Amino acid sequence: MDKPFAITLDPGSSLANRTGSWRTERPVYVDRLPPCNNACPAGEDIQGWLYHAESGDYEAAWRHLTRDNPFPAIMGRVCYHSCETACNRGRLDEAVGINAVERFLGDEAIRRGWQFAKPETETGKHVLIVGAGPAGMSAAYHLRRSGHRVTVHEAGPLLGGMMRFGIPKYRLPRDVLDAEMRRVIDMGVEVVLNSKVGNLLATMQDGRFDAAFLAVGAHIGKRASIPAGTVARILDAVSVLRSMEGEEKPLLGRRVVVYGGGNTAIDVARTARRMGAEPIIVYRRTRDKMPAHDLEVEEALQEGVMIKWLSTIRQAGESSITVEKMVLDESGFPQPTGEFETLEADSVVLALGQDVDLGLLDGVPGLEFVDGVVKVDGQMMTGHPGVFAGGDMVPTDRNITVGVGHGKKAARHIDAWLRGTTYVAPPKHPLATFERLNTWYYSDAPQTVRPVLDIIRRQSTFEEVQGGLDETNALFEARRCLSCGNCFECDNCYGVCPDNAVIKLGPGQRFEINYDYCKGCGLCAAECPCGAIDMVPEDG
Amino acid sequence: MSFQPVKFYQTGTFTVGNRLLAPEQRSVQAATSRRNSLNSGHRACQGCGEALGARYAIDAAMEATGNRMVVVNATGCLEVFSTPYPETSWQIPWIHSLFGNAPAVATGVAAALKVKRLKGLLGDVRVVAQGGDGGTTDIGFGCLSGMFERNDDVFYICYDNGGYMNTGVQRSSATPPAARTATTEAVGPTPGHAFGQGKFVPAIAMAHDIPYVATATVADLRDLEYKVRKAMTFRGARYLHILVPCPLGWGAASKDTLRIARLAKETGVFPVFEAESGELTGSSKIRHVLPVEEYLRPQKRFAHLFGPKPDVAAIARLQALANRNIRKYRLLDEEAL
Amino acid sequence: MFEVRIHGRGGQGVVTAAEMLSIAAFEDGFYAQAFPSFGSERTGAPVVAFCRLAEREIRSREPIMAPDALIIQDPTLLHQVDVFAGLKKGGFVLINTRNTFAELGLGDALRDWPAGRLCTLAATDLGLKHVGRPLPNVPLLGGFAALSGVIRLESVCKAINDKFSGKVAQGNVAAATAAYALVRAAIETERQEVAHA
Amino acid sequence: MLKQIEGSRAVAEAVALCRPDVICAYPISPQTHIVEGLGEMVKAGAIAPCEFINVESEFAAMSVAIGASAAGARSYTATASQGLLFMVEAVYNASGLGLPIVMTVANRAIGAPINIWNDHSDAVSQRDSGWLQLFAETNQEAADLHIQAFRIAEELSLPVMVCMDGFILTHAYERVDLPTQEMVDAFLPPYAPRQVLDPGEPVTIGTMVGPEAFTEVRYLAHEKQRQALELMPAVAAEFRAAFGRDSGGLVRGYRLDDAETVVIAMGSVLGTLKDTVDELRDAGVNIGVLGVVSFRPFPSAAVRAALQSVRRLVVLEKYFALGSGGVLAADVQMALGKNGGEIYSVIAGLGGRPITKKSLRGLLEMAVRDELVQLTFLDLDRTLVAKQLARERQTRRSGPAAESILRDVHGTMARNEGKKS
Repeated sequence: MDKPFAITLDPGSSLANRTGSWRTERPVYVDRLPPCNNACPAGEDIQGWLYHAESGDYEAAWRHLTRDNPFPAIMGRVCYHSCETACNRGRLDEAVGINAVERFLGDEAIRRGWQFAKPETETGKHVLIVGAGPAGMSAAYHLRRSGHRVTVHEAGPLLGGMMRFGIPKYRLPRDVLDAEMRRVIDMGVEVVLNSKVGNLLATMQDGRFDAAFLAVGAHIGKRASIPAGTVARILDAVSVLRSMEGEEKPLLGRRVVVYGGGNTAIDVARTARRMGAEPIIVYRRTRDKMPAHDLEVEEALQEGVMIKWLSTIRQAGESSITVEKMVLDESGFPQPTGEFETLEADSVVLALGQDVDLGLLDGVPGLEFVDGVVKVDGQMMTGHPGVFAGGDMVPTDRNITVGVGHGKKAARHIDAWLRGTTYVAPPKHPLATFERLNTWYYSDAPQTVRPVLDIIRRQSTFEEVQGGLDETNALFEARRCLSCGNCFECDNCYGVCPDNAVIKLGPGQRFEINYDYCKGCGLCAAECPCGAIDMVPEDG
Repeated sequence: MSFQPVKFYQTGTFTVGNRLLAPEQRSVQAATSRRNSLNSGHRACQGCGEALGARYAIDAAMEATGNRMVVVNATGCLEVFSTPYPETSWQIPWIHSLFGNAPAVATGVAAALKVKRLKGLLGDVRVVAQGGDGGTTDIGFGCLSGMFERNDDVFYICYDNGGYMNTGVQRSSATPPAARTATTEAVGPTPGHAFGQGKFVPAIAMAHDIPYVATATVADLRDLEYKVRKAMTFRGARYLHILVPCPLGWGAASKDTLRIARLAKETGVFPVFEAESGELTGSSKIRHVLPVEEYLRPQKRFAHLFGPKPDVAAIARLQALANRNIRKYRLLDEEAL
Repeated sequence: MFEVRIHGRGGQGVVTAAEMLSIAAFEDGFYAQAFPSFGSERTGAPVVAFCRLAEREIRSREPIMAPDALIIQDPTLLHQVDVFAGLKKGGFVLINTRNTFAELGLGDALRDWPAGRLCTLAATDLGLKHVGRPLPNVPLLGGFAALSGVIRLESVCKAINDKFSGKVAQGNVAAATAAYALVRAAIETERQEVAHA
Repeated sequence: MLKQIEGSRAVAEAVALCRPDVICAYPISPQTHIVEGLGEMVKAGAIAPCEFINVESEFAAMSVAIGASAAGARSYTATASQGLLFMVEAVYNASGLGLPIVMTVANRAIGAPINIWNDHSDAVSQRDSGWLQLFAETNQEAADLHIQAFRIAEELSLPVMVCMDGFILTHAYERVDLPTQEMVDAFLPPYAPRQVLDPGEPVTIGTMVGPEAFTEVRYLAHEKQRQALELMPAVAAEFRAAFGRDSGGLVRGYRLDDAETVVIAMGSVLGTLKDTVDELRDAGVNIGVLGVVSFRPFPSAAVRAALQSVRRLVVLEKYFALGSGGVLAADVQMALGKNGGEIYSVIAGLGGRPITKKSLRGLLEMAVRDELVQLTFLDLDRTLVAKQLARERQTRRSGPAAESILRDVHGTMARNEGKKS
């Protein structure tokens, strides 16, 4: 074409004009720590595995998840999911049902028979693990993954520890538990059941162990001094729950009084309900002060468990107990009122917490104890080099997720210790706060409600109360994730740049800013849904 | 509305793209292969809504026509910032003639292309004309109306930023009431642009009974692209009126361009709808209806309404106008009401 | 050069008459130039049109101020417009009327005119009769062919067929032919009267 | 083929022979018959394929033509007077963009006072617009110039305005020889645009050009006008060879040999002038006529060559620049420089005032006697203007001049009536 001078121009020639020189601030892609990840006691990369689940690649999601926690099917049932409490979506509509998706992944893995890879190389080191509960089995898994030989000594006849003896079947079906335990064993972890370690140092020496991880849990039920008649049947909760696993079910009678306000109290009451009893929980404070998880309290109430608030047991008779009414003082502590009431009771189950059996540590030098548990340092190591400890036997919140987290953490440090190095956790990104999100971009979508077993069956059977998600709603739920603080390739920055100064690098590769043309308007940062772009002043 | 937005709870409904969507569900802007009809290096202000809107719309039209398209541009910011000799940002066949004649020039282009097609010299090539609100609702209005009533095969896009921004922010017939411009200063007893003036050209376009009229904002890309795509399925005169905030003229932060456009829609200040042959066929519903203050406050052109003594009466009148839009264009989901 | 001026009212086909006259002249081998008195007159207003005929190219564009012939399509104009302005002495005058020149009160003014130059014709009646519309212009052309002898009736008919088609053309041809015959007869009568005088 | 035909119809048929692709029409007297004729032909399928667009204004008409031309269509429109002024912005734009549009201007005066009759105010007002402006003397030439105009426009990528006197030519029935389609096809090749809006080869047309290049752009546009001066005579010669007629070119002389006095004019008045000059020649006056066909570009060299030994010039034009004088006269003066003879500027035929041989003869006789003043208004009613001027001297605000003059004119008529009765 014979183009007239100046009036007619070749297309796209403005590339010669580098508008990047207009910029006083530059956009920079960042990664932030999602609040769910931050809140997870097991240190799961929740956002990371949800990312795969969103794509429908459940195996990838499961494998990503199990890098941190080998028990998603268990965790998806018994975890009290502080991740969901922390979830930013909770401030938008409802938190993402992380726990439900986790369970879906765990169940899917069992259904499909996904297995953990065996280590490619063996280190030749041998680690003793005492206790096959959540912390112990978690540590076993992680250490085995690192190529160490692992032998677990379990005092009881079955694997799982508190997962089996503390959690009723209706919350955690045993086939699920067994499947996830089995999978760890299949990695080549050696297990010795019914093997109570009485003397740690001796056992280590005999077995030529290079290190030990202790996770014996807290199984000794606390007693309260209740004046009791001779025939009054007073049991402890842990024993009751444990005996549910055996052949001989505990004899609780019709009218069962459970004393305490923790999750164990609820578990026992609900168990009793399923055995045909009419349980009543006696708790000295109010519902909002109750340490038990509220959802469980709610479920218990639905199932017909009675709760006597602001009451303490003063006396236990042959077929009745006497309770005293309490009031809360200004600081929230219960104070006696002198008012008494009599309740019929065939048995009284005490659920007042558990103590640790520290007998195996007798004679181990260097240890320190506090409040009946072993002190460990930041690397989960006790005062005795090479002896690490975790779970309920160290100062901590006592729940299964914490135990699993301890197992992972201890395994990392044990691994480093065995290699003569120190494990240094990578620095955490700053938190991805809700304020950094541009929530406009997230469609309104309430949390998926999981199916719940009908009430008649909940009152009479040990069938699992909470159902799982099916694939469709698991996907839906996964996709409710906001991906707080980390680019999920929504293409917004790429789209909203008026200067086409964002380069899309392709699937999984994210984006780059083309600073030749970026004028620094800040639209990409403002319109980034997940707050993964910072505007940084140009050097003046 | 026949437009079924992609229901995708994490992101897909509103974001530009998403890795999880099937390629055919993704927006044109999400594709690495997008045309970038308006290329980098243009001289639009930081955060320019018009530059963004133009690329959105023209890229979508290019996609819809398989790149068989010619664009006619009225004088205005878009024209000036995109084609200062010796550089042009356009990567398409593009012509600028005058301020007030883009619709007519487009008619001529369409006529020429039709004749060439009939002569077998050319396949089907479509025509898009575009201009700002000054070029469309004021000086070019006669030509626009003529193009409409003849039902010429032209898709006209108006980028509405509510004033003559190219010449230094003067009032146009699309300037909203109470807005401060260089010719409606925020002084005197009734500061800013007068109430009861101005016109809403989409409604006038509808009165021409042309095949398709729609409004959109630069904040809702998917809706915008859908409307462009839809428009290109019709023959005859079509009109798309896109709200494109102007950081300079509106006195807003450059990063807030899309936020303000969103607020215009969510407050009902700017109704987003579509119409066929003069009849309203669908409205983009407000997600979370907001008071007009939310829209007004981030803009310095309305700052005089929020001084030490807020102009409650003016704000109430603006709210009433928004309410009227909500009723008239059915901007709230009936189920939600 | 032979110059004709046609007077009439808007709506009477004055301009068309001039144009048809030029076409007829063209058919007869003349150079011809027809043009209206340019105006924005609407129906009913006095209108003038011109036609020049010549043996060679007509270059002048001035209005006809000294016509060789006048065609007056509406006799009521006689009292409102100076239709005779500039008329060459002895020029042709054809008026659409049922009356005679004397009855129109024009006897005195055109007293010195040679015979065979003045004629009246009830052209509107002819138009009504043959075309069904009160249009005098075409019959007058037929009459003018007879009166002036400058153009032939056949050429007038050709011009009619150039401008009109179908029944309108046929009716106009009939009207023009009838007018031609009437004017021929009138002139003959006048000649005989003069001869007898 | 010889036809006795209205000028407008002749132009319409000539344009049709040029196979236009896009025609835009907006009614304004005295141009209307042209587009009416074309509209009928398009609708009847006599021109096909062709888009005939009834636009909403002259501004749109030119704008549609701009779009069509830029997209590679042979584009045509017609206008006059206020219509031309209404499209002025687009007129300049078309030439600035180098689009070979052909437009007929049926010359008519410009108001206020509104006046529908002929003069050259409209076209001459666009003398700087960058269009080539050709003035037709007869309807034959008007028809021929359109055929040449498309050829010239497309060779140069410049728009061409063919000017013909409103009513005087447009509404005149006269003999016109219209060529056959084959002849025109042989003369005018299909439009091959210099630049075109084509998806296959995208370009940006109509950029913003700043001080760094604007002078160069304008210089190149001027240079193109100079190229037109070379091209037009060549096209006219080719036309003569093909069609056997003299039409177009730059200037055309009449009886210039040994002429001491030459009248220069444009358009249809040349015919009346030639008749007048013949009369004067018969009376022994050595006088001739020079018709300017190409007003823009102004053919200075051709004018100079034609007027080498002339003693005096009378430049007669149907327009003048208020507050300055004759525009053509100024161009002629520039062309001749200090070597030219006496130049008398005459303004005639404004707003349809008839230019009669009688007046012309009187004028030219005075000119030959060198009795003319530098600027003469032909047939000006001096009594009337003197009276108005006197009134205005008395009171600065005497109302609109046009109305006062009308009052005077009617007063005069009433008095005359009174005298008559």
